[in-house]
Amino acid sequence: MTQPRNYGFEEEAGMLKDAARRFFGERLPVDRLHALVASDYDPEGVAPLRWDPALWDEMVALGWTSLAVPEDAGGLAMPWVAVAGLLEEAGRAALPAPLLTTLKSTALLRRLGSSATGALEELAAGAAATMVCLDASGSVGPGSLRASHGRLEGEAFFVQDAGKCSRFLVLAAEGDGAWGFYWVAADAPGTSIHSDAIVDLTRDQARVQFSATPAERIAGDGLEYWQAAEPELWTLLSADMVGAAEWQLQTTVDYAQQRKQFDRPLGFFQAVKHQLVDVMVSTDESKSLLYSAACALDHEPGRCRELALMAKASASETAGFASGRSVQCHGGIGFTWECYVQLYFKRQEHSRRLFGDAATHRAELARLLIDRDAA
Amino acid sequence: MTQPRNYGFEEEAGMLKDAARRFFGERLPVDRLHALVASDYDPEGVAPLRWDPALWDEMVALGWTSLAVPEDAGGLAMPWVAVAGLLEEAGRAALPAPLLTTLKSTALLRRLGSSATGALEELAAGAAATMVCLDASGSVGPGSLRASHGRLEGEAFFVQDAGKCSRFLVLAAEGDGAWGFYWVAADAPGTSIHSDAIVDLTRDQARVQFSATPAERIAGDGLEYWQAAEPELWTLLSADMVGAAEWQLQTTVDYAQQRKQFDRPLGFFQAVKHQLVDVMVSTDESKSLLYSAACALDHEPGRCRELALMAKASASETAGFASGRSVQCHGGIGFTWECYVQLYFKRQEHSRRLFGDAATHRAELARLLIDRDAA
Amino acid sequence: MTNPERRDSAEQAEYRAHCRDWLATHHPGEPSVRLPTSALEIMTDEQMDYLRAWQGAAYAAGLVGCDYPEEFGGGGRSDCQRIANEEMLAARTPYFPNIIGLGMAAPTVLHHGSDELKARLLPRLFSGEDIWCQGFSEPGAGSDLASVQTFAERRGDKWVINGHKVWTSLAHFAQWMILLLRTDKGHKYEGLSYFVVPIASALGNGVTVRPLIKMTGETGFNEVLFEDLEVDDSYRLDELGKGWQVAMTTLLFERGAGDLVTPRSGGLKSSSAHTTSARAVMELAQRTARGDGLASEDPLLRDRMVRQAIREEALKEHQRRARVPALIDHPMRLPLQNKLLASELAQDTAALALDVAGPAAGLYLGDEHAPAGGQWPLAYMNSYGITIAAGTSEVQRNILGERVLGLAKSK
Amino acid sequence: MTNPERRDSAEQAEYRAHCRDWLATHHPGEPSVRLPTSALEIMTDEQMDYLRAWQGAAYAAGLVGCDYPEEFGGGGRSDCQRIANEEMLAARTPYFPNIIGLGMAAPTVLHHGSDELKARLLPRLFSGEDIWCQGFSEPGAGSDLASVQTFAERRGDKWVINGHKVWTSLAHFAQWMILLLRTDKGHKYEGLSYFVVPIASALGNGVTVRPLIKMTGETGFNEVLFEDLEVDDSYRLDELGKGWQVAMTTLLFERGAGDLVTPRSGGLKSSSAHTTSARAVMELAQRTARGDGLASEDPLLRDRMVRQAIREEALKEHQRRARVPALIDHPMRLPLQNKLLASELAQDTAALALDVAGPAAGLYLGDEHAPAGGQWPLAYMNSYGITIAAGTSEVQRNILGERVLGLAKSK
Repeated sequence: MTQPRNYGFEEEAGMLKDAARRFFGERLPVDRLHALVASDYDPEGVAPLRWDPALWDEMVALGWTSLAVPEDAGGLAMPWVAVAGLLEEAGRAALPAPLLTTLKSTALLRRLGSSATGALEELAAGAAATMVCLDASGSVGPGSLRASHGRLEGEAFFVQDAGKCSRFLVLAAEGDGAWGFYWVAADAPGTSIHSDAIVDLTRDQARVQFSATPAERIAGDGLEYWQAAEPELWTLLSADMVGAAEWQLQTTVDYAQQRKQFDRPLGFFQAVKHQLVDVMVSTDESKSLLYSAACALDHEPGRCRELALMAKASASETAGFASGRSVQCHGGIGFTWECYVQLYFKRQEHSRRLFGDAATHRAELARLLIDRDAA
Repeated sequence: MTQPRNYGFEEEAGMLKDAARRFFGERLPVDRLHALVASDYDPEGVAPLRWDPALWDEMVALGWTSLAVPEDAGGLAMPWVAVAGLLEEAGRAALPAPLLTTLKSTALLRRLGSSATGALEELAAGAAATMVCLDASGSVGPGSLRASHGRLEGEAFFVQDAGKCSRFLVLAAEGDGAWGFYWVAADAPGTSIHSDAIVDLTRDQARVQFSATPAERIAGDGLEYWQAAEPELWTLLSADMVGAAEWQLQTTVDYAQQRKQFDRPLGFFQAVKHQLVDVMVSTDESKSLLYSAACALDHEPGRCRELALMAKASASETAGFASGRSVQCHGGIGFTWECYVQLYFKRQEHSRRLFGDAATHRAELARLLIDRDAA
Repeated sequence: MTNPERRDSAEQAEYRAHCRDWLATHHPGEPSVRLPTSALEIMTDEQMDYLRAWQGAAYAAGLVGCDYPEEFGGGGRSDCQRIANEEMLAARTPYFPNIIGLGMAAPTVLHHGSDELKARLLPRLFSGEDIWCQGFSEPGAGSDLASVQTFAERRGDKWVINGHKVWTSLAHFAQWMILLLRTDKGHKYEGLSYFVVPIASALGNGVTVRPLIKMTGETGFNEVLFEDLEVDDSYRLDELGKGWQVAMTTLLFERGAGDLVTPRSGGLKSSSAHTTSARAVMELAQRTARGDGLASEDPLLRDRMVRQAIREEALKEHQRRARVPALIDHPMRLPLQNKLLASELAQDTAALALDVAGPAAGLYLGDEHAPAGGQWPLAYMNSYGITIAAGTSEVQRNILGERVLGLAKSK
Repeated sequence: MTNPERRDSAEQAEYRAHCRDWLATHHPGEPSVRLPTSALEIMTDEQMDYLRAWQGAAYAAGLVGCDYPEEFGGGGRSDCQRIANEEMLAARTPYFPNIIGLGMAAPTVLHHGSDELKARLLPRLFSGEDIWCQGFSEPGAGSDLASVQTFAERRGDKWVINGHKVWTSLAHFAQWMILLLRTDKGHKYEGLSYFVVPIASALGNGVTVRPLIKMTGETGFNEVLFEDLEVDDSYRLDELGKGWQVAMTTLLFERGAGDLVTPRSGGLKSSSAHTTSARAVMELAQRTARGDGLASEDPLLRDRMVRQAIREEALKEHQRRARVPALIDHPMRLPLQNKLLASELAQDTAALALDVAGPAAGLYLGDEHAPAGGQWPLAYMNSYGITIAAGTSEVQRNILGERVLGLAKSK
């Protein structure tokens, strides 16, 4: 299979992306976002959940949780490039809602085969889900989580947007080293959610403990399925970072045009101008790789792992670089709480270390690109 | 032992450094250097020896080859900080003469103990020497070089300034894995020197073959002695790179002050100004570490390996960075043969990969700094 | 890899088939002479004759200039040159020698020249009979191109040209030059005009071409001196005093951001050819001993090699994304990055190769033991030609900051 | 480590002995309260009281201001403050709270103030009875400091001040402020004057101090509003219209490049204290699991950690080399690098620590499982305060390029 010249990004995908940008522009402008997630903050405390469930319901009503669900499970089965387009806009809005976690869960469930149909139907019907798959060190694995006779026991870590989701897709050990995937209601008996105090204001994160929690087994061979789904997970996360980086670029450019020092706009000075150009260059690198990876998920499975690793490694670098420059080029005001750049700075710093950082992904790319054909 | 606040860089050292700068300024200005090493060049050929033996004789007459020789061998026994000061000036002049190789050989001989006294006396008397210690891959080791019954057999590689030296200090295998050091006249029977075609115009480099060549055995335990001498070798090479980098900085700054574009001197533009500042910052980092390392050789043996690794790793980075910026900031003229920056560009690119590059030395530093006190 | 055939129009599909058929039987085959990395380094008549013959044959078969109007020697097609380029790349043909003519002179003449000039110049340019060079930079006019001092003085309907141009690649082979000069010393930008000038015929008679030696020790570009060279006013492109606007057209195409696809042949890997690519560095690392193992096993080198591979892939993808309006914010945002990205990528890739090669990196072209025959240090040094020429990387960043991001001009 | 005792003069040796004896018996001991990383982040009265008591005791013992003239409350010694600082560091004492007073206000008052002001202000500044803050930046005057708009209007021998200052650390504790303002709207630089202003006594009566919240969520600096605050002309430093020159003195000392060593105490590592150093990152890496091993075994992280250690060592060595004339080309070349190097070093070290920490890097101060109690993300965010405040890194590079390298001014 080969990639279409336009990434298979057809009119429908364009309409979805435009609609999302309009939606966030109208319903979640950045001043509203700041009021929503950055009020009455205690740096030494654990932030309460700060999001707008009513706004999330609107997104669900727009069908966004069913975008990637197959038709036989009641979904729209849109191509991954369309999903990437939507998540780029969600990242541009620094959306505090479980859209990314739900679409990532969808991707993983799709890899799990027909036994996942029921779970996918729940997502198509509007449920929000997140993956419970990291151990205490942040590595993928069940850690202390055990499953037996349809019940879960143990603790998982770094669960993204746990407080906003009604379903957990849980990776648990099944004995003799095998891993399985389980589908659990967030309010199932024996489930307790302990919120982490994190820097990112647009997400929540938690440790989740299970004690004799009833769970539906969806599949075994957890590790194989997980690895099969990694290209989707990396690509979708990249989309969020690319969108956020574009916001950081445009917002800092606007500031550099308006702010005057020495009777000239900041952007006159090459020290600022060239930093912003380098942010643009880095963002474009990540964006081109993003759509190439998403397109490979749709059309070129043989290269999707390689391209998704490139997209994620590039997006993680861009997220860190764009964040630092956005604060630096804003000067003193950029260092204040009321300045909006801090919201994106923190989201990007969080995103870029999820499911492996850039160096980790380049190391895996090296195995693909160098060792693969080592003579 | 501890380091004196002024690095032990006393008046005598200062006078030597000043004298050297004056000497090179008068006897080897850069236009003369260019005429000496860059005339009638054939990029596809092997350059003939291009240097000024008469000028070298003057340096010998000034006692520079005996600086680091102990007094009991007829030398001046100056501290290493003074030697570093001299080599910084030699690097600033991109000196095409075997001063660096001779002083490095001196350092190694000093580590070899009393049996090296004879060789050191020859250096004090004005002989020029170089080390023959690298195998075909550029790693330290005898490679195919074998010694038995006072005769050498085999081939060594990457011998610096081989064509300009009258003595070789040779690392050879002695069977059962042991290495020994041997002292050989460059014109000894059975010695043949094959010049490499190298980019650097201010050095020569050769493969040296020995066939039943008579040689004086100075010491066994070659590997231990070599490692003991590495801090001196790294420090002296760093001094050359620091001096050359300072020339690259000052020359490019001068050009940026004179050259006008858009009716302003180049240095007005922050894109150029900040590159030059970064070159200065990098050069100063290397220079401070250089004198700290040289001072440790004189006063703080316990830290000299760590500090010499830092100096060399830093100087290698500076050499590459200053070289690239010197050409880029000179623009089109910097890309031409007649522009002097190419001479230093090539010398620095050569120096920074001698006896290990920056990454190699940082890896060894990591073993010292991290593993040393790993709980 | 993307399959270019998808979404070909009927015309494109038919044309692609034609290209493929012709190439199947007319590939010029391995050259007898060693070819340099690019046309700009052509040294010998043998190299030029071989490449010129190939360009002529490709033009005769309709593979060169096919998107240009027929009355000016073109193929009268639309969006087909891309097809021909793709097929020539796939067929691994040699590159075209008239690179400045095809890439810069042709579109500039088409956009700004008289119909008579187009009809006269373009066919011989496409066929390679006339090789072209570019007379822009001067000793005093580098990044500040508009400060050129080469002056044309009016004498009736003739102009008398005096001045000094530098970095003119291929001038020693060229019949024609595109020449930016000054016709009015009173105004910096409005005082510039733009001519096409026959230089081969004037050699020794108003025109002197001298080779310049690069820091690599190679020749390849020249300086060109004009002493009372007389040219006809009909050789002027566009109006008097419009030279700057015409030059902007040339530079737009030079930066790969023009509205016409440049006829491009290539892909031929002769045994002696060298490419500066992450793949080539990885192969070097797999052949290079490092410590007890191979350089390809060094984690830091692996990380850097992969970084280069990522940048290469992204640059390739930019060419595709630039054509998908839904995925770009500003039409020039990606095209104007081409020159900056390609030149800095090449520089960093060559620098990395030298670190991979280690001490042997210092061995040069004349050394039998040099890795890749000494091509890596050559490529690294030549990379500064690319980051400096045709607008330094600093100028490129200004252009991107001002034209794309809309920041205030730095001058 | 260098041994500071070498080459002490007789006076210095005697003074060092005095410091050592006193410190042996007068170390204030572990604080009952958690101390922030630096005096600029002092939050509570408990913290301030503890630190102020310590500074007062040290002053009484002659360890603070010992190089200042005796008539102004100093010790009348020469080149001895360095000795006291070294001994306090060795004794791991807490830092002094009056950091702006000691580092900026004192030398500025000494160089530009009347003898009467010096005698009145300096003793209480040294003792910590008076805490000082700095009124320079304004919403419209950041990098372009000379564009301050805070205006003082003359009324007899009084001035009436109106304006708005920002980023004024410690203003909520301060009795006095050094204040750069405008006395003439007609001239940018010549229109500036410099005052010392008692703000604590005027709170709610011409002066309002409001806390600003940093991106970290912490307070720590403030905005200060002046509404018709009346101050006496005797509080002016140097002549009318010489404010810019006086401010340059302050900035010189702020950048660690002044001719007087700032009294500096420190080294106390309370259990809660956090240092941003390569060593601290290495220790974090040795405690952090990565894959099947430890982060401290990752070759790329090792390389980056060592890079930071090298930069730290060099910055430390700069302080020594700056005093060896034979090894420096320009007297300000190293001192003017201090601020740029220290701030970017801290930023890169904190960023590296976050990469070492991995996913746990996102855990913040309120999380019981956060590595180092969440101090690393805090340190990373606060590092932007350092690369922005007191002249951004961009401004620092301009200063170095212009003042040290002699390149043309960029403005």
